[in-house]
Amino acid sequence: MTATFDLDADQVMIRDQAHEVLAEYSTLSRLCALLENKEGFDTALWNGTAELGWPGAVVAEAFGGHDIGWTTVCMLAEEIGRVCGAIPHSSTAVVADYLGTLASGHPDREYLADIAAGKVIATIGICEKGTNLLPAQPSVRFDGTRLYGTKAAVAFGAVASHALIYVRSSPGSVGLVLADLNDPSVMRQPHPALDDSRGYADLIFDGTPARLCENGRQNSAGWLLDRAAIAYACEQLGGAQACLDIACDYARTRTAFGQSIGRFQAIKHALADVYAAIEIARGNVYHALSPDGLANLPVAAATARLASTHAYELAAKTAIQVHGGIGVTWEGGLHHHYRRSRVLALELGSPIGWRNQLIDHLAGAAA
Amino acid sequence: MTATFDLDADQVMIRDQAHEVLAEYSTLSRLCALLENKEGFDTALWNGTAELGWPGAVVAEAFGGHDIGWTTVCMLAEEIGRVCGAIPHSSTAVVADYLGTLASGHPDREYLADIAAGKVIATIGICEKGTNLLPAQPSVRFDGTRLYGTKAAVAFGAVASHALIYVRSSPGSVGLVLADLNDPSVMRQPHPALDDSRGYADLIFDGTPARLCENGRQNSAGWLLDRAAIAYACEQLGGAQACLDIACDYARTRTAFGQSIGRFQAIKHALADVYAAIEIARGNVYHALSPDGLANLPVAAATARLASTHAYELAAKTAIQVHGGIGVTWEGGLHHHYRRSRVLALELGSPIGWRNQLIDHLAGAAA
Amino acid sequence: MSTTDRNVAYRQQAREWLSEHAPSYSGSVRDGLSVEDDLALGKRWQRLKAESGFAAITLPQEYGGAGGTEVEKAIFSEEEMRFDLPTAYFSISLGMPIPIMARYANDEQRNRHIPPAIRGEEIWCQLFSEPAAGSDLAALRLAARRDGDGWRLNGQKLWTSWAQFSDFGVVVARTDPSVPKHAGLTYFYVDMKSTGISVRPVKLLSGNEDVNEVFFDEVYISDNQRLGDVGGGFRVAIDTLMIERYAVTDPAGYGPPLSALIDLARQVGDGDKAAIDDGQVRDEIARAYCEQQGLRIIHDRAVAALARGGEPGPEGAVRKLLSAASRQRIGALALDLAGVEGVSWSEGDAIRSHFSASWLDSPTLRIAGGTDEILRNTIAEHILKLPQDYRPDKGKPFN
Amino acid sequence: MSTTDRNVAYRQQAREWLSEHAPSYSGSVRDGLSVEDDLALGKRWQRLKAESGFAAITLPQEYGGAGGTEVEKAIFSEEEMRFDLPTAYFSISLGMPIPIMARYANDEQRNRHIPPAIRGEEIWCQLFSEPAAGSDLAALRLAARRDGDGWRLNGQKLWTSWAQFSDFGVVVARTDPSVPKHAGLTYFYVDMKSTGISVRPVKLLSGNEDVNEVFFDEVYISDNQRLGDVGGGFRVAIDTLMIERYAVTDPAGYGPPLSALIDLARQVGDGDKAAIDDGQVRDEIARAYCEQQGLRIIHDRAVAALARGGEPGPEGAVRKLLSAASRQRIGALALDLAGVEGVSWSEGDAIRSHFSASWLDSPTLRIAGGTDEILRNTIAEHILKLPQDYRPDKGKPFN
Repeated sequence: MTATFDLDADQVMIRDQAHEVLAEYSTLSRLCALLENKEGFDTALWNGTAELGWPGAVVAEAFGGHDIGWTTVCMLAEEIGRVCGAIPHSSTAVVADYLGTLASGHPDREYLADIAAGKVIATIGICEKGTNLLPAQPSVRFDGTRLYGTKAAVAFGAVASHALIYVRSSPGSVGLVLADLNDPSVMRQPHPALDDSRGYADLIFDGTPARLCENGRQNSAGWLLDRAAIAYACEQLGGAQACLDIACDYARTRTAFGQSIGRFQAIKHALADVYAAIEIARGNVYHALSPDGLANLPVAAATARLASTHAYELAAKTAIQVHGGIGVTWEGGLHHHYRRSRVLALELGSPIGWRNQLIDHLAGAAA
Repeated sequence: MTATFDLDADQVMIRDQAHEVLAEYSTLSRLCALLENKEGFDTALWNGTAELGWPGAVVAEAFGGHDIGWTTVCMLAEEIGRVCGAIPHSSTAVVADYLGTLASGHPDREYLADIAAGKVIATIGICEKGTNLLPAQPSVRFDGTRLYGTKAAVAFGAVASHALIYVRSSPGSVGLVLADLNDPSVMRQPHPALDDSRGYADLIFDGTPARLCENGRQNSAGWLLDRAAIAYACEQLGGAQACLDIACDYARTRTAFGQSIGRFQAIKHALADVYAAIEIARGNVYHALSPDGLANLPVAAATARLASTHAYELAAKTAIQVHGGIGVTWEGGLHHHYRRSRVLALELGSPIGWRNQLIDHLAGAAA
Repeated sequence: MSTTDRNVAYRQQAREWLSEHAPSYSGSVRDGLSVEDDLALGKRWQRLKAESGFAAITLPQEYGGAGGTEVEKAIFSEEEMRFDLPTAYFSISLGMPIPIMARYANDEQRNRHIPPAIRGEEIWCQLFSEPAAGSDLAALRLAARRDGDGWRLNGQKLWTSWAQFSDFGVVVARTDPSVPKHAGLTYFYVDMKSTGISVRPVKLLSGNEDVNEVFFDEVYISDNQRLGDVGGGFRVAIDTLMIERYAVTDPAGYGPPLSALIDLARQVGDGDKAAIDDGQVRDEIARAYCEQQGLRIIHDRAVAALARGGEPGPEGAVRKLLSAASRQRIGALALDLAGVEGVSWSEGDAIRSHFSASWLDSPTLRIAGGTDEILRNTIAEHILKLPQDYRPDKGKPFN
Repeated sequence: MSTTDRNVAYRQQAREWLSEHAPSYSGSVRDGLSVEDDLALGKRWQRLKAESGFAAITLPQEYGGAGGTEVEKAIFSEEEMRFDLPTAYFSISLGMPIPIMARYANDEQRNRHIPPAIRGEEIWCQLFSEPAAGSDLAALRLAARRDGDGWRLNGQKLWTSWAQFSDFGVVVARTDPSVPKHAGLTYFYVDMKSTGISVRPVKLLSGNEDVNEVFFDEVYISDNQRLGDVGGGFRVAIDTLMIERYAVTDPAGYGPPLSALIDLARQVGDGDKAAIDDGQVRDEIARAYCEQQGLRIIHDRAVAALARGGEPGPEGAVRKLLSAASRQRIGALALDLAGVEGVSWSEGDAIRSHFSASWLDSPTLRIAGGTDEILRNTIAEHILKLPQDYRPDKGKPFN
């Protein structure tokens, strides 16, 4: 099947390493265990990837990072998505990417070294309840030196060391701050969720010291969200392709009514539709990683996100349907993709919000 | 297959007569000819049904009508829909139905006798361009005695003798008038359309004498539209069932790859989905004809219309797809249903408008 | 009194009885109960119904049934469904195995088994599906071989609802693998406490464990527990699946009512406008509303047909096909409206009141009791009279 | 100069040439032309392209082709597609029959036939489908029997594009009905002016008449017009369908561009708000935009693969599957937005500029050149490696 990325020799090596570490740690039994033990993420896998330097993938060499580029980060996200890996790779990479855009004197840039060293696990808390992407009045207030209020249902909030939070500051003003979640003023309330392998938590700030973490862009949170959407789209694409591969394998081997079920058009055509959705998502992801896409980020990010969300959700539910009974069992494991496909569609804000971002831009351009 | 209506003996007799007259006149070759000769409707069929007294079906016996009830009118609409009959049965019945609700002294009631005698062919011109059902500012103006302006794309406008038109009168006021289309002040501009068997015309009024035709209801035009939607839903239901029947017959007899194409799941499942859509539409139509439905007319009419529109459009395009090449030929004839399914979805206003009518009522009720 | 009047009176009587008794067995009373406690509550409810003449409505009074009509059964079901009662444990037991016992068992067996099942003291399960025989039931492998006056059963069943709580079960086994697959099956009933039977609950994606694997290891069954002829088991199995002439089901597929989605859409939004004013949301609600209303009317007409002594028609497949897919779609939409907080879900959240639980469980609904694909085949073949799929194993010996 | 640079330069050269010449042959120049006049214009355009080295870009220069690469062909096609030129009459002729002649005919035949076809002086059609052989091409019946040194053809073809304007055609006929269906076919080319050939245009639902029935009544063909072996016709037919390694097509399925729908949605509404602010409209536009952008990127990557000497991949089926269905959906939506006036349509309305014409014609797109169902089978079997459908006629004699 078509690969998303045209890889150079270094990237091929990195991907092969990724296959190894992911195959070792991200097994079905471990995924089931993660839902049951409520640890919140796959510590062993995270440590394994940290050893390979993934957290520092986009960090400049000056800070001890590998600086191997955004495309490589996204390629790794695809590999993680393929095995439902339960680690905050994308959010950590996006935070690192963002910190790299801060003015050179900004103190938060110091965290880049910690990220590269694997000492920081980062997440993002931007979107909130409802269908808009950026809340007009973020629920966490920043008084200039400290944070107050609750950010609900932050993915990996239970396990991350730091979170980039979208806050309101002076009346009418909004912005980003990087919060140290290990500060004693932070309470983390576990937030039970459809996919408990992603350590959702309500982050309750009560006077947490912080400073503005702005890179001078007019809509820094929107920019961050767009970049995150692209990394997430890669995870979704990997997950979708895995579901298709698993379902095709099953359809070729499972028999009913005296023949392999893959011979029934109901199965064949459902899987052909999944293939088509994945290829469309792949095209949009590829575009979002291209210079053209990056130059028109809000549109490219929205299309990559919408197409990949659709592909992953369709692939996950179709894979279950193709499997029949075994598809809905705990041990059958397809529910990991089914859960993941839904939470990845929500963590960066409602699909309705992304739809609106796309159309607002298209209709504006047509105006 | 399930019948829509529980019929009494009289209705069975009427339906059997309907089968005969429709089978005689509404043939495929005549339908093709109607698209080509631009006559605008099936005169012979209309005369045949007028002889049977269909135009007076809802007219009181005092006016020479048969007074056989709204349900019978709708049953006949279903039969007409089944053969793509090109006559203004529904609109004439709806106008007669409306005139019957006028106060007893209203002069327009006199038309009831003409309708019953088959001398009036009636149509309705309410909706206009855009997605709302009732235009806020109807394009035809009524100055108290005369009409001015153009009502565009009125079905059967080219052939009807009278039209019930939604007009604006004094500033901010709207209402219905019954216009004599044979008055010399009326110009009828043929309006070429997807289904030219329905005589679309732009009706251009330039001082046409008229009087208000209001029955005292607060929203008489909305009420009229709801009643029309139910009759149309029956036509749509009949058309949908015909498409399903034709497609199933073809699927049983046509062979490809050494077997009947009805054995392929792609065909079977597509037709099963059409069946499901039709049964849902049938349930909603039946509800709209029941006392419960009539008591909650705006919701019942909207659901009957939405479900039947969906069923007919799905059935028509699926029937073509099942037929393959022959399905898209002129002589194959399925295009009559395909065209009809689309224009019936539009003549009474955009499906988006009906969706809004339904949700506005449901959300209001939930409030 | 006309039939119609009698049915109106019956509904009134059912309503009054339910409004008096049901609240003590439903809703918040069940919150936080363990499965075992909920089952115990259910057994008490079932006994009360039996004592009041509302259990097994269509079964004869001599066995403890109500000796009523299909319409009365439908009416009571509709009314009972308005409460969230612990009836699920008995739906299989009294829906299929017990009516089959009433049809196929001898007098002694009927007298022994039917009354305690109707009173809820004993529960029956239906041991049909296997790992390699789901949609294709006749492909089942569980073997029964002759042993003296009886039979020895070896093999495995799967997806058996409530087997873990069952006292007895009906089971289809392969008694002759040398003939074509449908011809080599025989039907028995079995004491679930027999030596050699072990039951292992299967955890489903939602965490529920209402279905089981059941293993048979040299399980002995007397030949007088055979129902129907040797080799005639497929026929009895089909009878079992068809014996409920009409089952009342929920047009919302047992998910949250549509009004809950409308309420949600009126409360949340994008800050500028409520989600109920979004056309995509409106379209989904309109579609679901039309479907559910259509299904309700189909139901009413089926009950009316029953009342006239006719058959309810084959629309059950349509109902399941549409309501299952709709529940999945509506569930996802509700979570979309919630935005980031749409991820929320806790094990044990009730499907009726939590869209996330409804969404998570919905794939099960699209598979259990006939997959979407099998339902479409059923509609196409039985209603539309299209030809059966190609079956390469037709007429060939099973082994 | 690197390959990339060469291709950039080639695109620049194509653009300049087109911007100079195409306007006189496209757009409003074609408004109101009869089909005959439009064909004549098309023939002049084809001759001009041939004279300028832009016709039949991948065919050898010795026959009048440009001797160029697949990438150059794709680049020129992309650029040419920006104009609304009368090229449709030659798409079959130069896309399949002529390349097949270049592969299978002898030198004399190539020299006689290829150059005039490239110059647009002669048009070739492809006589494959029949009334009982559409998706199932190998079921064709048109018979060829030996007659001295040649063959006599009797039977009927259907769906033959541009047969009414064609000078020659390639034809597959059954030469041996006693062997399995794929094995009894033989491939020929035929002079369309031969005695015994009659062509009857088939009117399609949109009123278009670009396809035909072609009847063969004792039509004589010399054996040297046979291409490939006797009984080897199915192979040559498949070669014909595959010979275009890559064909540039429009992601909007040749319907109106999506920007036209966006413009429409900004102009119309319900009086209170523009349709572009309706979520259902937004959802449909977003879906179509993602699809079209995805298809564009798939195209770019296919061309890049060609440029590297690789194969373009099998995504053509995805493109046709999605763009045809999308055009039907988008067309219907645009008419919904127009409300009552959505019914408007006049015969001859251009598909590119009228949503009603685009909607009306869209079923043809979902059937011609591979139905949706065949395309899904192709994806499932060739890409996903799922097994072929059951074929009961496999290996059996045709008659």
